[in-house]
Amino acid sequence: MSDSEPAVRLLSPDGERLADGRYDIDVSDAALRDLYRDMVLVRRLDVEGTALQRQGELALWAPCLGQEAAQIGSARCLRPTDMAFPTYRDHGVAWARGVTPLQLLGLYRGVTNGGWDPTQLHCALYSIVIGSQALHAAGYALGASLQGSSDATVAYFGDGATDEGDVNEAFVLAAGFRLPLVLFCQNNQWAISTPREGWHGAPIHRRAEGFGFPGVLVDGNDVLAVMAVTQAALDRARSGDGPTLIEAFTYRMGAHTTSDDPSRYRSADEVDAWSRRDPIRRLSAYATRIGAADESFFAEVEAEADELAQVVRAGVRQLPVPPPESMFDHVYAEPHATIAEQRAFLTAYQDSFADEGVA
Amino acid sequence: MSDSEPAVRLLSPDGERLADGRYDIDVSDAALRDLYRDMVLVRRLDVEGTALQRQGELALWAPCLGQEAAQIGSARCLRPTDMAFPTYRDHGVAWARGVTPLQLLGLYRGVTNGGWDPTQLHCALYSIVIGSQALHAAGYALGASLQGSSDATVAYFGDGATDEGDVNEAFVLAAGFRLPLVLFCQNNQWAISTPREGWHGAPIHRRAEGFGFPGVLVDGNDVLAVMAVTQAALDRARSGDGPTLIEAFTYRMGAHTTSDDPSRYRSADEVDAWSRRDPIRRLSAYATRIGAADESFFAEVEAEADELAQVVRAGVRQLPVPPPESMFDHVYAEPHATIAEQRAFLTAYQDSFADEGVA
Amino acid sequence: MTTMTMAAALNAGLRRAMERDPSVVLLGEDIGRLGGVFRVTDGLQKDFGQARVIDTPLAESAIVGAAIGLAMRGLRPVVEIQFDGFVYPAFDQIVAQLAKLHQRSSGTVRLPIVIRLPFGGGIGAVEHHSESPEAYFVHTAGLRVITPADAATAYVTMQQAIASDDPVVFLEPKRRYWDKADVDSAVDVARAPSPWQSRVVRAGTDVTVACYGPMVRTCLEAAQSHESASCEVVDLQSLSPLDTDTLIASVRRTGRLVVVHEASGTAGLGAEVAARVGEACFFELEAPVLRVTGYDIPYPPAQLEEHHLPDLDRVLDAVDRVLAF
Amino acid sequence: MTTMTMAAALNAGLRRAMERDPSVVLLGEDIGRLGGVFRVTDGLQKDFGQARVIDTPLAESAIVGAAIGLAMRGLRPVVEIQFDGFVYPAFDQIVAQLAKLHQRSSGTVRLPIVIRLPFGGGIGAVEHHSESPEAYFVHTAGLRVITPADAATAYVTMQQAIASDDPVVFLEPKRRYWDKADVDSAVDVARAPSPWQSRVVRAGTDVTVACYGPMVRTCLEAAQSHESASCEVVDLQSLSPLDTDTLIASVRRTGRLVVVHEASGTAGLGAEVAARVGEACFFELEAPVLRVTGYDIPYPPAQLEEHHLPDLDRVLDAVDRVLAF
Ligand SMILES: Cc1ncc(C[n+]2csc(CCOP(=O)(O)OP(=O)(O)O)c2C)c(N)n1
Ligand SMILES: Cc1ncc(C[n+]2csc(CCOP(=O)(O)OP(=O)(O)O)c2C)c(N)n1
Ligand SMILES: [Mg+2]
Ligand SMILES: [Mg+2]
Repeated sequence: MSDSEPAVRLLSPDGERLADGRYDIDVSDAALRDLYRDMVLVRRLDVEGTALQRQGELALWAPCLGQEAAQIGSARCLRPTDMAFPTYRDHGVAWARGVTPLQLLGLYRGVTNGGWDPTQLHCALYSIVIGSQALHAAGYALGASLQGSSDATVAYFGDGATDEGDVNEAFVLAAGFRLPLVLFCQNNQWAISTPREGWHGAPIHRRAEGFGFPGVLVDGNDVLAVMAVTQAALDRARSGDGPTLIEAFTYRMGAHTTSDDPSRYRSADEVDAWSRRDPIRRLSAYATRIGAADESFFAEVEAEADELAQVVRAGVRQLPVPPPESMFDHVYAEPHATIAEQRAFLTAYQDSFADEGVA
Repeated sequence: MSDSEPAVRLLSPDGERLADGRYDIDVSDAALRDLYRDMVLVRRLDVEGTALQRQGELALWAPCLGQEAAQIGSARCLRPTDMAFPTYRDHGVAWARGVTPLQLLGLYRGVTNGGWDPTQLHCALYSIVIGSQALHAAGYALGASLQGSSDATVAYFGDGATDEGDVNEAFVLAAGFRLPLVLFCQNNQWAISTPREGWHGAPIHRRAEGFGFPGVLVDGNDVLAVMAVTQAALDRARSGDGPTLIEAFTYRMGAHTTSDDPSRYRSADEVDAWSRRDPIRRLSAYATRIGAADESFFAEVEAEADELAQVVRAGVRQLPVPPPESMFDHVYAEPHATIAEQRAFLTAYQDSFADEGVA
Repeated sequence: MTTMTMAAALNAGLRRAMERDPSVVLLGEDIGRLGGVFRVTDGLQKDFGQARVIDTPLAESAIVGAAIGLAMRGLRPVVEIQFDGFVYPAFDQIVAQLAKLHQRSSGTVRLPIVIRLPFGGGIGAVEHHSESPEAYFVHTAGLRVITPADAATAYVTMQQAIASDDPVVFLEPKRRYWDKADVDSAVDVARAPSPWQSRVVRAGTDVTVACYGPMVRTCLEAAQSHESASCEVVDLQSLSPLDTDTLIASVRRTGRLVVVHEASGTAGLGAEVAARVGEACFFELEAPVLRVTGYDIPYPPAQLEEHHLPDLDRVLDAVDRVLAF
Repeated sequence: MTTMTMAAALNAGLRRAMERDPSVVLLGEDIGRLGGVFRVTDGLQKDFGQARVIDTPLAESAIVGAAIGLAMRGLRPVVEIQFDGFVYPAFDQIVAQLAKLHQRSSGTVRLPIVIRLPFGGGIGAVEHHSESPEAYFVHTAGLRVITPADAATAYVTMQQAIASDDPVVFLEPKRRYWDKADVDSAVDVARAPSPWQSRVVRAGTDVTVACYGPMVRTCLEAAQSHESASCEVVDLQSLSPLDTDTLIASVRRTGRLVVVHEASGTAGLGAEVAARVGEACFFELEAPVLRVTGYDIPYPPAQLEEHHLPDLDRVLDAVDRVLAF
């Protein structure tokens, strides 16, 4: 974090409330509890995701462990008609937008390539091709601004994604059209095995200035700070002042995905050090300190998490495998001769087995 | 040019020598005369290019009119084994690298897609796909640095090109590998009909800082200033300190290409205003002022330019049209069955006309 | 009926579509004040404003990516890519996003996006300005691909493409931009025949010639000039879905087929046509399907392009060979 | 002879090539310390250093573009693209630059670049990890395209691809990474047969089955399991140049052909094979060429992929249909 303003921080790792000369936010006790509940439930969902993959119930899982404050803090600032464009790791964002845990698991179980209706939930589908969603978000924001709407748009992406042409072109669009767009980068220090530190010449948030709009660095494990800077960026977007790049400094506590073996490229010490900055513990310490929550509340949330875990475990096994013919359902919105022919072929082909009694 | 340091300038538009606190350069009288000769000859070549296109001798021409100082000033700083990666408009760069006028016209006459040997001249072929060459330059610079060589590389591109993903990815490579690379952007104010001003949020040279390396703004119509900043950037590259982005602020005095009609999108006034900042007049005024050149020298160069024009006019008409079979010559470096077959087909097909006496 | 060039017909088609549906927006490089390098969008920004005719930065991936976002917001974007050779930076957005997002979303997201792409050679241009990339898009499931052969078709199919709820790659044969034809601008597009089918543009009995886009005129001229054989010419027009029904019916009658396109032959559209007809007309074919295509080479320098591109003589040569079989 | 997986054979092939020629450098995302997500480059950075095994930023266009620059500087870059579905951001650099620069330079610039691309489905992956983009590259003049079907071939062709002075798209059938075979690591690659040809991997008399990459094992199993017909299986292996000589000789004997690949059928490689064989074996074919391919759909969710991909039963079904004709 050389060469940059210090990160915006409103909570110390021990849960003390800090003052930041630039940003502040007022959060009620009830809202604090909601944030805590969100973060705990998302973490449980995430832990279940990893476990379910190990048990063979999911094809893959991309854990968001450690990034709950960045995701919940930012996404909870959005209004219902604002739009979020998340990546494969942004389970907290999806959660905050109302994507149900089972909708979310469908992709990783391999029963769908998506899982929910982006229009209805105002949450785009997970984007897997790194950086591609940043351009969709820019286009969406452009549409909102052409329509004179006050809807804001948030594009989520990782530190590694800032290397991709698409993300930089999104910066160009954002600056050129002064888009009502928040570019929210979770710098979790790693792009699979590529460390952020040492490689790049400048901290990510400084990239924005070069394109002509502000960038801000925030402690991504501090949910209040994340909310404060996101809220400010959303306000800016709505008032027509253009885009903001937020770099949320956080850490990917888990593997890149369940297919990854991080011991090949990073030390246990590093992970340890970051575990001392855990976002949930920080929030619970603060809530306890100011009396916004107590042990009984924490126990209640824990019970809720257990329940969620059970629902998820039971539900995921019952996620329906779509029938083979459904492959042809939404290739096109309008009738398409080749698709119709191939669907008919598949049906006939399958029937031929039924005839033989092979089922 | 808001929000930025003033451009480096060593010559006023009237040819007065200025001091710049940051950069300076010592140029002998003989070297000044050489620069002047280069710029006048390149301009004549360029004017002939436009005329030849009008006469139907070229398919197209992309004039560099007005950008001679930026091109000659920068390219003349290169050592023979340094490498330049020019665009379709960088005739001054090609000239300085020893590409002959007729080699250069071949592309625009449609007898070749290239025209010279990049390896021999240390000058890559013109790049037409905007921004693509910036990555080649980065790779070349990476190669030089892996080999422990002190060769530097210069990537040329326009203001419009800074919108493309490829150019931004080149910035990423440049910063990440601390490449011995100079990223030389001629901001000629226009990308076809897209004005630079008003659209973008930040001046181009500031883009570099966001990626983690320095950017500098130079008066692109001031050949001495261009040399000073380019020389400094090359020194920096050679000494292992990494890349520099140079924004040479200049103007495209002509049409985008001979197919373009700039009256549709820019005013004659604007062009007029810039013509008062002509790079050649500026240099001749300075050279005259300090006694480095006199009328007889200017007349001599004028005569040389006339001669060049004649050579070009005569030569271009005689540029050989390659035989049809040559289409197959360099598709692959090694034998390729399909190509061999198709070549044989073409030969037989053409012979069939010869048989009929159709020739 | 008005006589106009294909460029003018496309312009008129865009204008009609924009008048009819306020959600239609255009975006691309230099399409506003300049009216596009081929002037296909000439005057539209003046008349519809900068919010509907949007000059974009020089970034093709951004243009297509933004169009996807605009469509998610309920607009119907029509994108201009300046030249065929500059569509490749947008390839990921087209192939991995535009083509797949409707399916990814289980049909909840519609992408009524048209990508206008001036394509093909024959205009004496420098490199990257004469490409025929259609096979890439035809091979990509989720896209529709269409190319009009003349001004009258261009006027109608442009509007139909914009009306389609699927993403459409709309290939404009740039060497035919200046060809004139009678255009019925009063045509009721809603009742016009479906554009997703091929059409017999010249009836004949001895041999079928299949072609599309810029090659339709070439093949018509070849057919006309053949001294003895009666050539039927089929304009495929809809490249995806590739309508081979009309073509197969034709070949069943003539027993012979020549396929013509500018793109390189290997794994080009001609291969698909030959494969389909070879299967469907196995007993009717009296000669193998012959392909007349560009060679498997990078587009050559302009002065050689006449040797690379199929022309009247090469079409006739193939017709004679298929007849002699 | 050593028994090893295809992934290990590729690793060994890379290692041999790097030992033999110091100008060979590898570059790609996560190929160094991690050894690549499939571990194909495992241990190479440790042994050859960071100057020869280069971890790159997350930017595919940059990776291929940089490889071009490295080649211009005299190196022989071997690029890893992490998955098939992530090659599209590099499409412009591959198609407009890598494929064309040798021709553009009248042969003065050589581009001995290998692009390694794990491809194909069948591994239960999420979207973008199971694509078969080969037709795009085969249709692009200036590229060579090759895919090994087993570990032994992989070991040799990897070295041959690196030795080639042309750009090679090297498709690694990722579902076969873990298949084992005997590899002769003492083989003299310089004397090995040319990789630019197809090979008969199983002799037969009744029907020819053409396939490549991941489908070779599938087709061999189908051939083996057919109860009555004698199936000849041809591994095309070299997709560009597409060597159909071996195949045509086979079809002239069997009179019947089934072509199999995972990629979508329309304008896929099977079309080219069918078109060529249809032309060359017009009189010998006793049935139309049948294609068994992926459908013309975006790759479906993993739980449906078995229905999308050709498998033993679909190959047998086509074999029976072509025999019944
Ligand atoms: C275009 C593209 N290239 C490569 C990949 C493979 N890949 C998946 S995630 C990833 C790293 C992404 O890092 P970052 O952007 O920091 O996000 P994080 O995974 O840390 O959340 C890579 C290389 C991809 N999905 N898309
Ligand atoms: C990828 C790509 N897109 C579009 C074009 C068409 N085109 C040619 S030059 C140009 C403008 C370039 O502007 P700039 O980078 O400022 O360079 P200048 O022409 O001013 O020298 C455009 C859009 C192209 N050549 N390549
Ligand atoms: Mg990361
Ligand atoms: Mg410019």
